[in-house]
Parts: sequence; C-alpha cells; structure tokens
Amino acid sequence: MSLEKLKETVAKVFHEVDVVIGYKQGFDPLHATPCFITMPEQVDQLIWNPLCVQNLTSYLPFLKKKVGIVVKGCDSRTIIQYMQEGLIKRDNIVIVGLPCTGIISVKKVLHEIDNQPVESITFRDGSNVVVKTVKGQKILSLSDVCPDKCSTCQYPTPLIYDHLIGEPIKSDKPPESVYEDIREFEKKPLKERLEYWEKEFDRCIRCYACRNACPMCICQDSCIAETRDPHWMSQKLSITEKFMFHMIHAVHLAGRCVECGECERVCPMGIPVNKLKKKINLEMKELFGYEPGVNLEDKPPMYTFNVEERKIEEHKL
Amino acid sequence: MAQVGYLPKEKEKAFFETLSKNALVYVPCLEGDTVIFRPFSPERTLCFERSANIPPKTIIFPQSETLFSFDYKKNADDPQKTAIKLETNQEYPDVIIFGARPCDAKGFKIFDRVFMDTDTPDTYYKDRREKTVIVTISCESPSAGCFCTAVGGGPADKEGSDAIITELEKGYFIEPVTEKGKAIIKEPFIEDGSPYQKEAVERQKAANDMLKNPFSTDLTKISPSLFNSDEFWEQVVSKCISCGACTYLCPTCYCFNITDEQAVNKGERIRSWDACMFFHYTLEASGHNPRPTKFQRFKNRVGHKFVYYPEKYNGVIACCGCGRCIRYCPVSVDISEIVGYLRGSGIEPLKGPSKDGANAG
Amino acid sequence: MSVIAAKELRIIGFLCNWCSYGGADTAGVSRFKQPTDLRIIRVPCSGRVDPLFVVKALLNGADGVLVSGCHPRDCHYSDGNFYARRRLEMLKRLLPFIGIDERRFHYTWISASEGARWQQVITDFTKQIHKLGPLSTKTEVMVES
Amino acid sequence: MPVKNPYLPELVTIQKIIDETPNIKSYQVVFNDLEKMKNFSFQPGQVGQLSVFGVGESTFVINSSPTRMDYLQFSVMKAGEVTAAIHDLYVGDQIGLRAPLGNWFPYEVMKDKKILFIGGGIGLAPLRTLILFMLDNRANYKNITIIYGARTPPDLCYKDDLKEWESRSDVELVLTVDNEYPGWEKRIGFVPTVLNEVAPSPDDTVAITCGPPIMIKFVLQNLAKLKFRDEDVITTLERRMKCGIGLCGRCNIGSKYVCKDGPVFSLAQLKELPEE
Repeated sequence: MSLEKLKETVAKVFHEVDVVIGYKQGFDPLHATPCFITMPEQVDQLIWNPLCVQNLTSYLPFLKKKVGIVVKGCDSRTIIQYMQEGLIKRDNIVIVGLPCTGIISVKKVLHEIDNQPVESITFRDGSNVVVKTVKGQKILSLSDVCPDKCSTCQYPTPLIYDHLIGEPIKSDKPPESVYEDIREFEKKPLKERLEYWEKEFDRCIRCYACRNACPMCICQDSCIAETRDPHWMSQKLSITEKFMFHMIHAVHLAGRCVECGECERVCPMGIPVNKLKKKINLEMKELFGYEPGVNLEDKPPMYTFNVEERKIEEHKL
Repeated sequence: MAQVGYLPKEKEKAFFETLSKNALVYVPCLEGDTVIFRPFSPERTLCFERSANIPPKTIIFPQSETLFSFDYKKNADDPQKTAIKLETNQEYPDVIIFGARPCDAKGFKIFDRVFMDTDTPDTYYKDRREKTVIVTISCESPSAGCFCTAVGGGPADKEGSDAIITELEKGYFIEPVTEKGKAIIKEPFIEDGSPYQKEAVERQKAANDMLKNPFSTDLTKISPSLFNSDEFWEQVVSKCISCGACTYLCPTCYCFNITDEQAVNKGERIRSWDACMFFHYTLEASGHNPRPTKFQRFKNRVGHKFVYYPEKYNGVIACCGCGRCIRYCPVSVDISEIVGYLRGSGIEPLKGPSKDGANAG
Repeated sequence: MSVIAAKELRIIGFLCNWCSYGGADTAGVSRFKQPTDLRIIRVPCSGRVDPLFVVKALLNGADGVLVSGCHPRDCHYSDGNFYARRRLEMLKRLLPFIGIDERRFHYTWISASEGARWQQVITDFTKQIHKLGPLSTKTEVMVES
Repeated sequence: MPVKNPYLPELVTIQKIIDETPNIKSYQVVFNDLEKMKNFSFQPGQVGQLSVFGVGESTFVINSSPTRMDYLQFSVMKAGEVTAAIHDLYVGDQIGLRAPLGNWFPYEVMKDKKILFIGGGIGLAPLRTLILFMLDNRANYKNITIIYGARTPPDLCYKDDLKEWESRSDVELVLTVDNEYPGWEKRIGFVPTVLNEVAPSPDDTVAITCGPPIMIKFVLQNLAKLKFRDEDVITTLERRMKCGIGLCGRCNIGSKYVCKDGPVFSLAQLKELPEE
C-alpha cells in the first residue's frame, strides 16, 4: 500500500534533513493539512489520498535549511520552475515523489453535499468518493469532483524526485484538452468578457490568499499591491483596484505559472483567478513553445529573447 | 399585539420589498457558490441554508470608506499660499441586515466595545451602527469548524441581535429582542407567531446539541508558559502562509489602515481593512518590524482574541466561534485546535524534545 | 484633419527616449499635421515599459495606449526592445481575454529620423481609437477633467 | 454637542522651521482657528499626529512646553514617506494636526525628587518638553541632570537650549558624542557608558530615557546595575501608528496600545508586557 511505503521513505529521509513537509488529516474528514515533521513519532500522522490538495512546495523558498518534501505530479513542476529561476538550492531538498491519480476539489464536494459538515469520507477502487453527512451518504465519482487541473492533467507522475513511491503513471488526457476552458471562454463577445470579470472581481476582498498561496509569488512581503513606494495601487476597494491587483498577479506570472491551481482553490470568494494565468500560459506555449516547470534546461521566456522571434510579427494599424 | 411574529415563506419576497421602501435591506445572496450580503432586489437568489462566506461586518464596517476629502485651493493673488478645505459626508441610510448569523451579530458586540465604549468613539462606525437593525437567523446545523457554543455563543444566541428568526417548515418564526426588533414584527405580512413558538424552540435545541466543544477544559485558563514559547508557535503555525483570509472573514476582526490618495490637487483619506497577519502591518519607516515572522504575528492574532481583549474587557473573548477562519484557511490552520493546546487540554504537539529545536520556518 | 473639433480622447504614448521620442520631435520640428490626442510619456527605453503601465492606463481612464521604441538591433541599450517585444506581445494577446479590445493597445518601432512614419502611425492610431470610441468600463475611475 | 470626529485634523500653519541637524527639522505651528489655539492644552510627553494631506499621517511628540503656549513645536527626523514630505514644506504651508494624544510623563509623582534625563539623538525631543516644563516650575524638583549624546556634534538637537542649560547653575548637563570630532573638546563615548561614568545615585531619583532602541537597551541594563528601581525608570516607546486613539489595533504590545496607554511607560509596566 503506498501510504506504508511513503511512511517508510519519509522515516529514512527524516535523518538527512531538518524537517519533512507532508500531509496529515485536518480539522474535519474533508480537509487534509500540511504537517511539518520535526520529530520521528510525527511520521505516523502522514496520510496520502485525494484529500491532499495543497501545493507544499510553496514553503521551500522561505525555509533556510535542509527540507524533505512530499510532492504530487503538478507540485513537482513548481520545483523545476524554482530551479529554472534559481529560487532554491536543489541539494537542500529531498523530494519524495507520489504518482497521483487525482485529488478532490473541496468546493465541488461541498457543492454536491450542499455544504453539510462531513462525518466521514472514504475512497473506493480509485475513482469513487463515498461521503457521509448528517443528511445521509452520497457516492460521487472522482472525475466529477476533482479540480479542473486534474481533468486535463498531463503530469500525474512527478517530473523530478529523489524517491518515488509506487510505479510511474502516464497521463491519459489529450494535451489539447488543457486549454479547452480558455478557448471556450474566448468565444464570448468582448463586452460580455469584460462584464464577466467585473462581476467576478467585484466579490474580491483583497485578502491576498491567492498571492500568498501561489508558489511563484516570493515577494509577498513587499508586494506592489500594498506598498506606497512604488505607489501602484490605492487601498480603496473599487473594481479598478481589484482588477489591477489580479492583472499584477497574472502579468507577474507570465511564463512562470505552473498551473498548480492553488490561487483558485484558496479563494474564499470563489473567484476563477486561475483563468487569467492559464490564458497567458496558452500564449507562452503558442509564442515560444514554452511550458513552465517542465524541463530544467528551459529558460523562462520573459528572462530571455531571440533576435529573430519566429512567432511575433509586427502589428499593422 | 402578539409578542412574537411569523412570516410565511411565500410572502418572503413581498415582505422584503415593503421593508426596502424605507430602509436598505441586506440579505444573503448566492453568487455561484459564494454567499454574500447584497442589498435586496427581486432577481437575486437568497440563501439562508448556511452562513455567508463573508460576514455582514462589511455593511457597518465597510472594507474601504472615505474618512474625509481634501482640496488644495490655490490662492489667486498669492500663489505661494494654498488653502486646504476638508469635507466629510456622514449621512448613512437606515439599514436592516436580514439573515445574519448569531455569531455575526455577536461580532458587532465585540466591535461596539472598541469603537463606541471609549472617550474617542469612532463616529463613522457609531452613526452606521445606530441606524442598523440586525435580524438574525438561528442555525439549523453547524458548518464545518463551527464552535460557537465553546466561546459563550450558540446557534440561537440572542446577543447583538435585534430580532431572531427560526426557519420552520413553511415560514419563519420571529422573536424580537430589542425595541428595534419589536418594530420589525409590526411590519406588514407578519402574523402572530405564538402557535409556532414550541416548534421553534425544539429546532433551536436540536441545533444546539449538534455542536461539539473542541476545548475540553474551562474557558479562561491559557497557560502563559505555552503562550510565550516561540517553539510552540513555530510548531503549530509553520504551515500558515500569513495571508489575510482569516482576519478579513472574521466577524470580530476590526483592525484597519488609514492611507491618503491624491489626484492633482484633490484627494481623500481612506480607511480600509488591514490584517495583523500582513508583514507591513507593523513595519516601521526605519525598517524595524517588531513582528517580522508569521509566528509572532499569529501569536499576536490568537493572543488578541483570547488574552489581550479579555484582559482589557473583563474576560470577554473576542471570538464568536463562527469557524470561517478554519473553513476558508488555505492550509486549514485550526484556531480551536491551537487554543485547545494553549488551554492544556491534553493534546501535546511537542511530544518529546524537538529534533533540533531550530526554527522550523 | 486635427481632431480638436471632435472631443479628444485620452491616448497615452510611451516613447523611448533615443529613437521614438526623437522621431516624434522630428515630426514636430518639420511641422507635420497630426492629431493631438496623444499624451507622450518619455521612457529611457521601450524595455522600461512594464506591461502593467499599459493595464493601469487602460483601467484608469485611457482610451488607447501606444508604445514605441527603437527598431530591433538599434536599441541604445542593445537588447531593451527585444525584452519589450516579448512582454508587449504577451500583453497584446491578454487584453482581449479580459474584455479590452486589443486594437486599443499598439506597439511599434520608430527611429529618430522617421518623422513621416511617426506622423503616419499617430494619425492611423488616433483614427482607430476614435473608431473604437471611449473605453467606458465600470472600472473607469471618475477623474474629473 | 455632536461627538467629535476623531480622525478629522485641525488645520495649522507653520510659523517657523529650525534646522536642528542635517536630517532633523523642528516645526513651530499655530492653529488656524485662533480660538482653538487659545484654549488648547496638553501635558508634557503627549503626542500629536501631523497630516500632510495626500501623503499620510505620522506621530510626533509635542516638544514645546505646556507652559509656553504661543506655538506648538514638533521635531521631525526624515525617515519615511510622511517625514520626507514634511521636510519639503515651507513656512506658511498648512498641515493637519490631531492632538493631544496618548498619556504623558507623571510629573506629579516626580515632585521633590532628583531627575535624571538620558537622551540620544532625536530622543531629546520627548525629554525637552518635560525639561522646559520642569525649568518653568524649577522649585518643585531637586537637582536635574541631563546626559545627552549623539553621533556627531552637528547631530546634537536644540543647540541653543543646550547652551542655555549649560549656563544654568541649577542644571547639570553632560554632553557626549560617539567618537572624536574636530573641534569637540567635551566627552567622547556612547551614552550608556557615559551613564556609568557619571554613575548617579538611584535613591530618590527618577530616570527618564529616550533614544534609539539600541541605546535604550543598554541604558536600561546600566540603570539596573546602578540599582534604579523599575518604577523610577520611565521611557517612551515607538510603534507604527495610524489612528492614534487605540482603535486600529496596530501599535499593541500585548494588551496595551502604545498610542493610547503610552507612549510613556515605566520599566515596571514594560516588564509585565510580553517582550517584542
């Protein structure tokens, strides 16, 4: 069973590092939560199932010591992107890779059981989720309640690891399905798109959970959404300022966003903030054939240039 | 006239429309999967099933408001001299918040002590607060993370509410609490509620029993040694990402920031929400920051609610147990679990000596 | 035809100091006829133009934004415009996604001697913006003119 | 009478600007509304919030004495956005002022005692208001000793006051600078070390100290070595402040707000608070 193997490996890795970051059961059966293992007896708390939704690698740039980290396929892209941008020292990190068969979206599960507190949740034969609440039991299929990123997942097996728990899994999802939702959205007329974003961003409360959960946002403590020198934005809660903040986040992730989906997952107001970043990634792939956090030798497109750009023609008026 | 009221569900929309004639009625509306308080209008879909994502504090303590506007006026005959004109505009409409939760209402009580029971009251909050009627709906069942009964609240707690409603089969049983509440049951479409009293009380009791208490010891005892041990905070808060979700969604968080914005010669001084979890919250011009790490900030956050506020306001805990900070935390930090440790309720996170006791973050 | 007759729109121009600003100056010195809607902001290099300058301008009341720098290979700082080209192309493709017509933002390369080309670009771009009309988003801050 | 809006500043005009040191200027301001000027009162040690509209607000101690009410004086060291904006102002410009705020030096308790002032750099500002106040009621206090130091002689604030205090017989002034400086004959050395050299006796003495945090740290240690009792050591604290009236929650140390319960604290009070 891969949980036992995971615990074994982590126990072994534990001696080479100062802390191992994994998942443990959270405050209720539906939520897992990151756990920082600094004592051998804490290894037993580790869990591994579709509840393990957080991208644990976002702690790495802030930890100044040797760290063991449990990593799903999509999370591993963060580590490669960190290395491309020189934000972590590879030999300070021991990566325990977990081939992943999909995780749940807490929001979608809650939607299915109309937000009742969960008494128990069990996973049967890899694709069924059995949820028991006060109002009775419901059987959901993982493909209905998984986050969008899982239904188009290209990298279920971590692209970089020191230890792999279980056998690598190949993706069975067609590559062009990844940006299906973006192409769908672009079919809307221009005015409707603007109104859509104004309506969605109207709910934003600028709590910056999306920014602080984003692994690539390492300048959280001096973000230009809050500083007064440079003075980009006011603290006024108008749609202009909210729109501007989300554009800052998207543009600063151009050619860097590994689509781990954390920004959308953590938004307490349910705003689809990941869409903007996926659109830019679509353009990065189209323009430069670049996918963030996939291979180590790549250079993020905004860090470099070609004298002759193959795909950029001069715009005529 | 009947002491208690009853509003049949089919007359709900009509009732809100009449109320909206002479007051701004805020009701919890469903937008996508998010429940948020909006001014009532017929085409909005209402949602009374669960507590709103963000509490109604946005209505009385808005996330950003203009304290005053200023205008630099050039003096025609002496260009050196510029006069400054300050203007404030504090006319607020009458407001009825319909569908708040008992924990939200209790939050306003926490605000009142700070903003109003002081020799320098906050006139902005005070004017709005006095013009607001809070009609609370009692909870049928707790959401994930709720622990209101453990901090002196309850699914049908009346504190801070002007009237309290209990949803029944075909209508809402309304119990006025204050004078403002009594005015509500005199509104059109409200019938006599006494026949429904018994059923309402049963439902309230049923809801009360569903709540479990995360702390197993008495309320006030927080162990100072554990509270002041940096290692404890590093251990329990390593996963926190120091965002503002928990503070902005908290009905008892009232910290704010004051900033100026100016365009050419006009501008305004803006008060906006702030979070003690943000790095710049205590950052000084010299660059010194008394609380630079997220552990110190989180210790201050928990300390404020469970130690400092009680110290200042004879034992009142500045937490209403609504569970939002637990439900919406990106990494599921559970404040009730941490306060449980602080009260020494036996769950020891630090079993045995830590590996190297070094800073885990 | 100057557009002073018709109500002027707010068009912001980020011009690189060494080439395009010179080009605009040449056009001015040679007394070329051109619309006057454009408000020029001089930047050391087109590489200095952060795509967010354009976004902030469009969200806060600008109806059109033009960025103009040295021709590729002519950059005074040798590779400023190469970086700019990638950033501004990314932005050009992102704008329609958020509901702002991409024709409201244009970037081009004009050298100091191309006064005529500057006149042509600025006339066509202003006409194009006038065709699109003011960008009245709910997001537009009420900046009292 | 409607409740006063605590955030709305009074407009004041700058009458005089004194260049104390390369990065510190003192501003003497007068209320535009002369009525308010006449019946404005404050206690030594209280602070005010200066507003530069469009930039922001910052807290400064009122360092003129309550006994000399023809103007209010604030000393501003250039450090951040607001202080830089204040340094660009000229005589005749108008700024906003919200005062008086916070608590003050317990001068009642200090009556008939020896007073020891220990200041560093801009730290003399909060002390100056109390010194001037005491000099105007000289009889109430036994001998007054002032130990004041700065990095270099040009960094010494209130140079004319220092001259006056030096000439007075009923005040003992000990000046020092951190290290040698051409033309400087007086003491050399950090304030805490000079404190040890002067070694004032703790009995029947109240020590009041203000200055950079690093200086305060060592001064408090040395005072303890000199057997000063905690209640007899008083200092002022600095924190990031916004509302100034104990509401916005930012300047707290434990349950105490520096803006309202302070900024003046005794060492005994500080010891009860969680150290930060």
